[in-house]
Formats: sequence, structure tokens, C-alpha cells
Amino acid sequence: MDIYREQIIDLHEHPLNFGELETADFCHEDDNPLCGDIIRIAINLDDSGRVYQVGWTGSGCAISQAAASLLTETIKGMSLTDIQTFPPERLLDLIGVPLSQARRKCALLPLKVLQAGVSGAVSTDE
Amino acid sequence: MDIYREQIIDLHEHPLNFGELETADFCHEDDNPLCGDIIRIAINLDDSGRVYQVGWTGSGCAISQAAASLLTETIKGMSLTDIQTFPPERLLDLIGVPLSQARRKCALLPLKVLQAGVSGAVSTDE
Amino acid sequence: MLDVEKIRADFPILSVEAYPGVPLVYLDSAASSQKPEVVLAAMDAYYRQINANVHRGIHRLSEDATNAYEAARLKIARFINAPDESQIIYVRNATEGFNLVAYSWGRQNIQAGDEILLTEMEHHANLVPWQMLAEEKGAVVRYIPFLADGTLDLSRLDGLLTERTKLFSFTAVSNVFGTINPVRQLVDAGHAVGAVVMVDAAQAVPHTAVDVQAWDCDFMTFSGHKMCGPTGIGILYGKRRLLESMPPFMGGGDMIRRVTLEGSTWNDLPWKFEAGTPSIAEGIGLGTAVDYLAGIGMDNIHAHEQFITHYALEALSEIKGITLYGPPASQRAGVATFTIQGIHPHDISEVVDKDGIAIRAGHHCAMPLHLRLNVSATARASFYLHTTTQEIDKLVASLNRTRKLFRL
Amino acid sequence: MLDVEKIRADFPILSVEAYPGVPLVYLDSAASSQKPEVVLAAMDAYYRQINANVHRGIHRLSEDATNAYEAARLKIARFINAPDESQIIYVRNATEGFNLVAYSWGRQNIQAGDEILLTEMEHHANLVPWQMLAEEKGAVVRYIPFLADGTLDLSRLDGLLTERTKLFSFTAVSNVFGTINPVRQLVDAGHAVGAVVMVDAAQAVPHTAVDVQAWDCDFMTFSGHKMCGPTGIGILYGKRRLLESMPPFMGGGDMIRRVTLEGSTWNDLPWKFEAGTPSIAEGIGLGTAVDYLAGIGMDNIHAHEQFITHYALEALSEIKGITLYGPPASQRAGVATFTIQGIHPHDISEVVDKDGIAIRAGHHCAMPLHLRLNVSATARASFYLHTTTQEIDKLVASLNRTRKLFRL
Ligand SMILES: Cc1ncc(COP(=O)(O)O)c(C=O)c1O
Ligand SMILES: Cc1ncc(COP(=O)(O)O)c(C=O)c1O
Repeated sequence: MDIYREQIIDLHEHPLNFGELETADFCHEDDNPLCGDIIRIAINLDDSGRVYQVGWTGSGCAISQAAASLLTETIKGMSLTDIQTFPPERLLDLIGVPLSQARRKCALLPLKVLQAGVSGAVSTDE
Repeated sequence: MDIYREQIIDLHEHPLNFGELETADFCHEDDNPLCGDIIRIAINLDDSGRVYQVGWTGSGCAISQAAASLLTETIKGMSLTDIQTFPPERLLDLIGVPLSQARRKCALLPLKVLQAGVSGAVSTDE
Repeated sequence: MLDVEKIRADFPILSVEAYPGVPLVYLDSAASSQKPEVVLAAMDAYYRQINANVHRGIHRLSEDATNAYEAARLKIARFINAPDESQIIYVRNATEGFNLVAYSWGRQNIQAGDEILLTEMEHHANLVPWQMLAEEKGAVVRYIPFLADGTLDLSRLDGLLTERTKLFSFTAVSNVFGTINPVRQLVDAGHAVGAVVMVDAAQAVPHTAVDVQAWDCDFMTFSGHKMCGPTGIGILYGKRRLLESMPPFMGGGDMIRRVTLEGSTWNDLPWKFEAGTPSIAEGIGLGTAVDYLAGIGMDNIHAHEQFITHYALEALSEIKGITLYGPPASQRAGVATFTIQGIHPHDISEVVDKDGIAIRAGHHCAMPLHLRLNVSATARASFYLHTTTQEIDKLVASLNRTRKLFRL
Repeated sequence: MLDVEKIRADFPILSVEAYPGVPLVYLDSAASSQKPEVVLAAMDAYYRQINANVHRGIHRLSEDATNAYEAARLKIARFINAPDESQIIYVRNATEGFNLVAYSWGRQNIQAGDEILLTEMEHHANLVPWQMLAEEKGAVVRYIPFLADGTLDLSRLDGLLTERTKLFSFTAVSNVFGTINPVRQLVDAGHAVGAVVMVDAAQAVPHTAVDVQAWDCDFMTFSGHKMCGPTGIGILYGKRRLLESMPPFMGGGDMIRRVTLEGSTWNDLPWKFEAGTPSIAEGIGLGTAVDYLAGIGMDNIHAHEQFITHYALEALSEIKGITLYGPPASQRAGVATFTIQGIHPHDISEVVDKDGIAIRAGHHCAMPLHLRLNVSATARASFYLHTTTQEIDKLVASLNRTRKLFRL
């Protein structure tokens, strides 16, 4: 059975960066009401404005959870601009299993949450 | 070409009982809005309450016109009760060509007008 | 009992492979049923031999099309024991049935402060139209809750049905729990307070013999695609007195008697509610589906589904970590809804799909029900006249493999 | 030009006999078109191979069904050059397109004293929904009259379009006269006074290349069954800004984002307007019809119909006692509407039917037009890509025989 890569099952058992942060520069939460997946991501930035700490919580299917792990791991060290221009395809590549249109929404939920959080943070700054 | 019996074409050329009556014991008009056929029938009764004079006017297809001719000819001498119980099948038999559901409405329009007229006359009497 | 192998041969799709070498196990009939050959043939024959617009033509095709379309209406009327076929209104689906009543009857009869009573197990089709109506009119929507076993809490009925209740609408069969509700009892309770009562029969008509006169409901609706019929067609049944008193829903051709620049008058029932060129092939297809189901016998179908449901609930309950929702098999239709500890329903559905097994995962258009259960999604296997115990066995085996894949 | 014999072979029904030994001459495409083999095959394949409910399933059938259904939407968007497929809303037919706009946009935007401008040549589908809306809101409906040649009296436009005009809706092509109206000019005139402009394209999209962006209309609707597609499906196109601002029409599954007992929020376009299980096979069928028409080329189809219409008007005008309605062939679509002195149109249709010829008789769902012409009914022959000059000759011969039968 290779529907899901081993890695996705691994991440389902042992998610990366899972948990709340004590304090956060910003955090954002959203859900995918049609399937009920919910993701909350919190970020701390270093002095140069790059991600140095990230934590996520939430619940959902193995795909959205794996996506949250992979995405939060990948953005460490990125600037907010990097995040805002993070291409959805890159996240889908990280997941690495073919996804139907419906499951794609699960996979991209963490990115949607993250980018909305960044937009909020940026516009509050200005 | 025997779609329409000769008689129907004859009646189309020379309708029976066509025309207004000078005075009438009752008369009624109705139409079939979906096809635009319109029929008006006027009746005079003799002392025993039987039809002795009938005239009809209106416009429409050959079927409704033939039906008006045939019906008005047939009811001469009938009582109002006879008319109220006049079976639609009898009129269809008089026309004698097979009719689709849509054309049946044309054929039965004169009977509908006549029976509505009688109902009106009877209820006014009471 | 049914000759299931013979029945399976009636459904072309059941011999299709889901994936190369993997036969299809279709356990999603509650979402949409498969279609027997006869239904496809009837629609195809319509298009190949008599296709034409109905009601307005004098030529042969139009007459044949009109006759076939109206004959289907009569069959459907008999199938649910409607007093007259003029009370059978063709709609797109059950959803349109509710919306038609909400717009036409509802806007005429519901006023500020009036109450609409629904249940917490309703499909969105029987929730959203009434919420929209209530919002427009300033009416109040109330809900009968359900108990832990997925049956309605009937002890709440008395308190919730009052003389303010103008409409009571509920499902005959829950599409999530499979619960078979006591329709006649609920209808009587609604009538006792003077409410108009509507029944959602979308999961009932496909699976059991339904008699609208025995139910005594005022309105009832169902969808063709869940009962071996095509997409794009459904039925609204209504009591004549109500249908006659109602204004039209949509305006256009066919539903009028006369149109002038100043205004219009309406056609007789059922056409008053059927504006524009109707779903002709679909109506004919549904008529054929009804013939097909009646030929097999609704009681036989129900008995088979009872048998399968018993078997399935029994077999599924052996799976570790499974939670099954809904009442015992004897009180429910052919639906088994469940979750498995540690695996999201979407993942379950995706994994068993690779074994060719089609089940559904999500909220099944019943979000409030899921909110009450406090789960965001469930998995649902649903059965029909062609479902076999072997298919249930395959599902169980595949679910066990899914647990292993997830290292449970 | 078209290879008409090749095209005729695409339509199974064209080799059917109307009566034993009497080939079918189908001259009623304006009421409903016939369907090419490819369209029937696409729907049949859907039901035999991938039938399932869309949007909500994770299993293979549901994915394939969803993909096919949404791919059809994209094809249709391209066919009318819509900026985006999310502006393509599946409805049952053009009639529902008008009703959707009247209920959703209309009830939100039309107030007492506002004016709705239509024309006197409209089909009931573009009259009754606005009359119903105007009656509900206390708005006023006005009409652009037509001239003796069946073209709109554009000299009246300035007086009738005022800043009170909130909606202007008219047909691109008259289904009785065949008149091709100057759509862009009318849209611009409507916009100049700030009106929202809707176009009835039910007789345009099947017969000519339509570009909604070139038209610049705000809404536009048409029916699948008139353009080689199945019954039960049509399209409403709208500008995004308007569609987004509008409340939903029907409530139920698929059109929601979230439902709670307290209320609901709506899905994105286009699904916000598509409640319940959609007409899946029908959408796929229409997508295939669009492929078929585009493959032949709308300009080629239009040119062929122009040729046939010229030929028909010429030939018909030779018949004694005939009155032809509408503009010269060069200004009209493939429709020839007429009366014959001394024979009611119903009788004409019935008599020529026995020669296998399907034409339509009646008011063609345009009663006000007929009232203005002061005739209760007309006969109408209408043409499509498969119509031949031989078929026109047969019609003319049959009409002459009909006159003889009536001793004229
Ligand atoms: C110009 C025009 N508009 C609207 C319609 C309505 O189409 P439908 O009956 O498919 O809704 C028609 C066809 O009957 C038409 O010819
Ligand atoms: C109980 C119930 N009611 C209503 C519906 C709505 O049916 P449709 O989507 O065909 O309108 C469904 C099916 O989804 C259902 O299961």
C-alpha cells in the first residue's frame, strides 16, 4: 500500500513543529469548512525579520497535517516576502503524492493560513 | 390525403348554425388561450325547455370549428340536463378523426363553452 | 429475497474496474445511485426516436415526447400513491423541492414571529431554504434534537410544536444515521397544532415503499438520481388544496395560461410550477426507474437492505477503534456511518478507494448534525439493492488494512 | 460551407421515419434541437463509467465525475468567451436563468417606481419573471415596440430608457421573427442610463458565435436543449462583480460554505448559485455539444442557416395566401414564421406532419407579440445546421397540398 508515502504516515505520527508558541509575533487560524480541517500557525521573527520559530496546531486529515509539518519546516529562515510568494506547487511537491482537486484544498490549507497571517501582520505594521 | 375527413373540410367551408342570434335565452363565450381558439354559443329554448335555436361564432382551427358545427347541430331538441351530461366522447366520435391530446382540447372547447353557459343559465334561474 | 447477482447484471457500471485490475465496490448510493441499463436505454431511445419540445407541438415527435413525459409523471404518482398525477411536480432535485415550497408557499404564509420546526439531523437541503425564508420574514427556526443513538428526541416534540409553528419539516430517513423516523406520528403531531408538514423523502423513496396518503404529509420531495434515475430530476408532491393556493415559483413558458404586457395568468397544476422547457429525457428516465424498482418490489429491496445493514453493522463493529453512529440496524436504512480513532475520514476514504471501494467522507451535507456529534467529518458506507455481503467483507478488510497503514 | 450530408449522419434521429415510409423532416429546432451521437455517447459513458455525486467525494468515480462536470463548464465559458468559468452558472434552462436573476439580483435591487425595460417581441421567459418581480416590488415594466418588419423600433429607445430604468432585458434573436437585434448597441444604451442589461441568448448561442465580452452584457442566459445538448441544462452568465454582490437563489447542499443552526455562509462562485446535486450528466452533455458545434464552426453554421433562410423565404413567398413575418433573410436567424389565409396554423401543422414535416404552430411562447400582430397563432419552420434545401422544398409542396385539401 503506497497511497500515502511513508513520510506522510511518519508526519502523521510525529508532526514537526506541532504545538503552541509561548509568545508569537503573529499567528493566524483558518479552516476548510467543507472538510472540517482546521490549522493555526504562530510565528516568531528574528531581528532581520526572518522566521526563527514556528508552531502549528489543528486537526484534520493526514494530508493537511503533513502539509503543515512540511511547510512550517521549510519556511524557517525565510522572510515574510519569501512566504508571501511561496508557490503552492512547491508545497504540493513537498507532499509528493498525487492529489485530487478535493485533497489539494487540504494540502494547501496551511499555506493559505500562513499567507493570510503574514498579510495581516504586514498590514498591521504599516 | 385523408388526415381530415371530407366532412371536416366541408364544415370548415360551410359551418352549421354559424352566426349570432337576435335574442338569446343565454349565451356564453370562452377561449383556449394556449391555441387562441375562441367560441361563443347562444341558445334559445322552447316552452318545454328544449333547445330550438342555436347560433355560434368564433374563430379557430378546423377541428374546433367542426366541433362547434357538429355539437350545435346535435343538441337541437335537447334539454339542459341532456346538455350538462353530454359525454365528451360523443363529440369526439362525431368528429371521427383520431386526435392527439393537444387537439382534443380544440375539439372539446365548444362543449366546454356550452356546458359553462348552461351552468350559468341554470344557476341564474335558481 | 432478491437475486442480487441478477440485479447486479442490470447495472453496467458494476462491471467496471475502479482501477486496472481492481473491481468497483460502490458503497455510496446514498450520495447518488447507479443506473440500470433500462433507464439509460429509455433516455437514449427518447433522444434517438422522439426528442422534441413538449406540450406545444402538434407534430408526431412532440406528441410522442409529451405522452412519454406525462406517462412518466403518472407512474411516479402511482409509485408514491399520490391521489392524482397533477400533484406531481417535476423539479431538479429534492433541494429544489424545498426551495419551491419555501419561496412559493413560505413567502405567502410565513410571517414575523412564526416558527418553523426542523430537526438537528436534517440535510442542508432541509435547513438552508428555511433559514433564508426565516431571515427574510423575521420568523424563528427551531430544531428537534437527536439522542445519542441517532433517533429524534420525541420527548421534546410537545414543547417545540406550538400554535406558532407554521411549518414542520423533517426527514423520513437520516442520510447520516440512517434513522427511520416515525413519519405519520410526526405528521399528526404537526397537524395537531395546525402546522403544514413537509417530509424529506430523499432517502426514503429509493429504499422503501412510500405512500403519501398514508403519511398524510402536506408536501414531500425526493431526487431521481438517488433511486436509479438520472441526474437533473426530482419530484415535489403536494396536497392539491395547498398547491392550488400557492403562487407560481418561476415564471416563463408552459406555466402560464395567458400573457399580456399588463400581466399574466397561470396554467393548471402541475404545470403552474414548471416554467420553461422541462427536463424531458430526465422525467422519462425517472419513470423508467420507478418501473424498474416497482418490478423488483420495494418491500424486497427494503428487506435486502435490512439484511445487508445488519451484516455490515455487525462486521464493522469488529474493527478496533471504530465508532458507529446511529440506531440498531432494525431501525435504520442502508447506511453505516463511522469514524476510526486516529484516522481522519478523508484518509479512510482515500485509502479504501485504492481498493476500489467508494465510500463517502465529510459532513454529508449535515454540518449541524456533525457539530452536535462534535466531529468535523465521518465516513459513510451506504447500500442499495445490488450490495452484497462480499462487498461488506471487502470494506472491512480494507479498513483493517487502512489501520495498519496508519500503524494502528 | 458545411458538408450537410456528413452532418446529418451525426444525428441518429434524422434517419428515423416520422410515419412508416415517411422520412422525418425536422423543422422545429427553435423549439428544441436534435442531438448528435457524440452528445448521447458522452452522457451514456458518464452513466456507465463514472456516475457519482460531484464535489463531495474522494473516491475515483466522484473525482472523475467532478472533473468531467467542471471541464464542461470551462468549455462552455470558452465557447461564449466568458472571462472565467466561475461566471458560468448551470441552471435548468434559460427560463431559470431569468428567474435566478429576478429573484436574486432583482429582489435586492428593484424598488417601487423603478422601471424594467423589455421589448414586445420577448419570449414569456423574459416577460413573466419581470412581471412577477415588478408586481412584488411595485416597479413598472415598459416595452420597446417592434415595427411592421419585426425589427425593434429603436427610435423609441431614448424615450423608454431613463435614469429610472434599473434593468433592461431583451432577446438577441427573436424566436418568432428571427430578428437579430443589435445587441452591443442596446447594451451600451442601457449602460448609458446606468441600467443593468440582460440578454436572452436562447436563440443566439445555438446559431452564431457569441462573445459576452464583446456584447458587454451584465447577464446572459441560454438553454442547452436548443444547441444540440440535452434537456435539463442551461447557462446563466454574469459579470463577476454582480454575481458576487448577489444573495443566493436556492439554498441547500453545495452552495454553502458553512451551515449551523443559527445560519449559513455561502460558497464561492459559481457554486453559490448551484444548490443540491446538480445536473451532472446534462452538464457533461452540454460540454460535448459545445465541442461539437465549435468543431464545425459557429460561423459555418451561421452561414449555412443564412443560405437556408434565404432559400426558404424565397420559396415560401411563392405560396398563395401566405403572410411571412419578420425582416429580410439577411437580418434574421433561421426562422420562418407565417400564416396562410383561410387555414388555421394548427391545421397547417397537423396536415404537414402527416408528410413527416415537424413545424410548430401557436404563439411560440410570445403571446404579446401575437397580440400586437393581431393573430392568435402563427406557423413556424426553423432551421439548423442539418437543414437542406430539399427539406424546404418538401415543406413548400406540403403547404401547397394543404391549401388544396382546404379547397383554396
Ligand atoms: C428567445 C427565447 N428565450 C427563451 C426561451 C426559453 O427557453 P427554455 O424553455 O429552454 O427555458 C426560448 C425557447 O423556448 C426562446 O426561444
Ligand atoms: C436526506 C436528504 N435530503 C435531501 C438531499 C438533497 O438531495 P439533492 O442533492 O438531490 O437535492 C439528500 C441528498 O443529498 C439527502 O440525503
